[in-house]
Amino acid sequence: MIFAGVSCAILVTMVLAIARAIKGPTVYDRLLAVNMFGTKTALLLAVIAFLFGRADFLDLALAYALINLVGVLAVLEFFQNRIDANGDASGD
Amino acid sequence: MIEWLLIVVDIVSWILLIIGSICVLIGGIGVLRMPDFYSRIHAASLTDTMATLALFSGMILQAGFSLAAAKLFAIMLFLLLTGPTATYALANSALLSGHKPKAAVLEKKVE
Amino acid sequence: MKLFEFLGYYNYWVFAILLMIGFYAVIAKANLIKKLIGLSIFQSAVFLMYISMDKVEGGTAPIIKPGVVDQLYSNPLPQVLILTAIVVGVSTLALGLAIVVRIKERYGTIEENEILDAD
Amino acid sequence: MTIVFAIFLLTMLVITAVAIVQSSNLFVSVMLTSIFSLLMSTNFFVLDAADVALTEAAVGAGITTVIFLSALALTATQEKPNRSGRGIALIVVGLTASLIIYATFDKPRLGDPDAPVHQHVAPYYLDNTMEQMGFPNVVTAVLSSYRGYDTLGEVFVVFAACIGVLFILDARTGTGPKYVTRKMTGLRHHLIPQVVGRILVPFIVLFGLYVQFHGEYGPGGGFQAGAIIATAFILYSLLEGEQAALRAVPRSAQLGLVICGALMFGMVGVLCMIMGGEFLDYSVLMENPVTARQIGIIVIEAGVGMAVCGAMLSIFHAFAARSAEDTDEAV
Repeated sequence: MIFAGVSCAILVTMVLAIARAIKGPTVYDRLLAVNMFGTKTALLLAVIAFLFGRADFLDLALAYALINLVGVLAVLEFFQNRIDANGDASGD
Repeated sequence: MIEWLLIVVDIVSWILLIIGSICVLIGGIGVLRMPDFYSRIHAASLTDTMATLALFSGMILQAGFSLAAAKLFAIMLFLLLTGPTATYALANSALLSGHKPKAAVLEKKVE
Repeated sequence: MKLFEFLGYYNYWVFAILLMIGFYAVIAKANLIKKLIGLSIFQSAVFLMYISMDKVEGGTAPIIKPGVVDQLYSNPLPQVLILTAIVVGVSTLALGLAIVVRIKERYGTIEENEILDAD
Repeated sequence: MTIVFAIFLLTMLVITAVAIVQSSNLFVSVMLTSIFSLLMSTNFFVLDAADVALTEAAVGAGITTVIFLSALALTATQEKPNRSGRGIALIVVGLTASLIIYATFDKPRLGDPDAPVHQHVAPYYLDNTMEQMGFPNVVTAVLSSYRGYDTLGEVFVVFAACIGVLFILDARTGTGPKYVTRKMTGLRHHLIPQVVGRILVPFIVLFGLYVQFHGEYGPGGGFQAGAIIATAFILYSLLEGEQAALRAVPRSAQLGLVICGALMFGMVGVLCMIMGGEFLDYSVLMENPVTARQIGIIVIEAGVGMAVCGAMLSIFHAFAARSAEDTDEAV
């Protein structure tokens, strides 16, 4: 029962993260929301695996915990190259 | 004796889970309401570390001594490793690319 | 139980809406990369429909629990279909992006109308 | 309970999709696409599709974002507003949407056990995977042995797409100096991600191998493992720069991986024929058909994993080489 409450809390945070991702003025706000969303998905998957009683599905949350960093670093690298290329410093 | 211990473990894990979900909510609201990028990143990293710690330790207590507990510990470890790194890389490249924090902008007005 | 009746179809309605969002992106947007993004949304909508067909009420994922006899399982077949389709979808997406890169080098733009004029 | 999750996640999905299409900056829609794939993976997991969720996680989080970004690096990131033809498109879209929604009314309700989908073929696989194959994961069993021939076709589609990308971006393998790519200096000065990346890459590769060989007993298999290991190498090349990654896994090694993976799959099939069974019928490989099938599946999954990992890596390096070599010409 408590897991249902925890997963609802995480779902609400995900909605807030999406609101920040869509509203976010600068690129870095969006990237922050993407990063936060990734960690919350890992949390939510772990809690749901527990909620459904299939505890051997935690590999999924482990996969997200590991791979979430790649997307954020790729965007940073791309944005860094773009700034080196034409030097526009401010976010869009 | 054992049965009394189980109740205590249950209560502790429930408290931890509640603390975790409250932290997650606080972080989420903080990300939306904070005025400036650098304060938002502060709120977001709260959910990254505090909520992960509380939620996963609560779940490990619930899982008892099993493979699931080991997997949960591994997930917690990697989340605590990658979360702050991503936040650091984000803030570092924001600062390097000249994204001024709001406070600095206000100071200039004051002088 | 009217409310529960409605909830049963919600998955298929979201499938229809996502399909149309992707379709709209392909038709109305001129930018080639936006079209590819619309195509990937279109594809994900189709995957969602297949996977929401396989859910059985009260069933778990089709990995047979050792020792549990009367456990209801969801249908594994759509999952097998979608599992390979995701990987194939990404590689064809990469192919599409490679073609867009060459179009950009050849025509200098990736807006569909400008390419048609240049031709 | 799943209905509550489904409602929440699906509404978020629709909101993200609308935001993706609406945003005129392509860079923003690529980032929202990565959120979209995260939501898709959670949806798959709630709908009891653990293997598919792992595939979407492995592919969507790492590889899709990176490929989109490297393509954006070579083209413009700002979409020119174009007002023409929106009205007609909206009408057409609205019409088709209402038609499809009208059609969904006589579909069986979500999760209704006596829907036609669950009646004919599925019970056969659910009932005798355990004694025919000896392992519990029905999805891997169907994927690699009941439907092995079709998976062979899928591997060759991935192989063809990878070769297509290499041809289009004409990344010749091992031509050496012509393609010495400028070191990607993006994240070089970030010390902390580099150190953490160096710690993380071996664990991701280890997790990829675990997923590869754990495919029979839990969610996993060749496709997911190939994507995860490719993501590990992509992370390495993001942090250490393009040349270090090419020194670690040279282009010829990547193509070797793809070719060996696809060949291994085909060879096992031919081997079964040589030993008297039909193509890809593993039960003839050894006396005890169950262990024969298990060994056949393990080899097949290894082939699939190598093919997918090699394909994703060579696609990534083809784009990356293109961007580096392009900017040299442009500057």
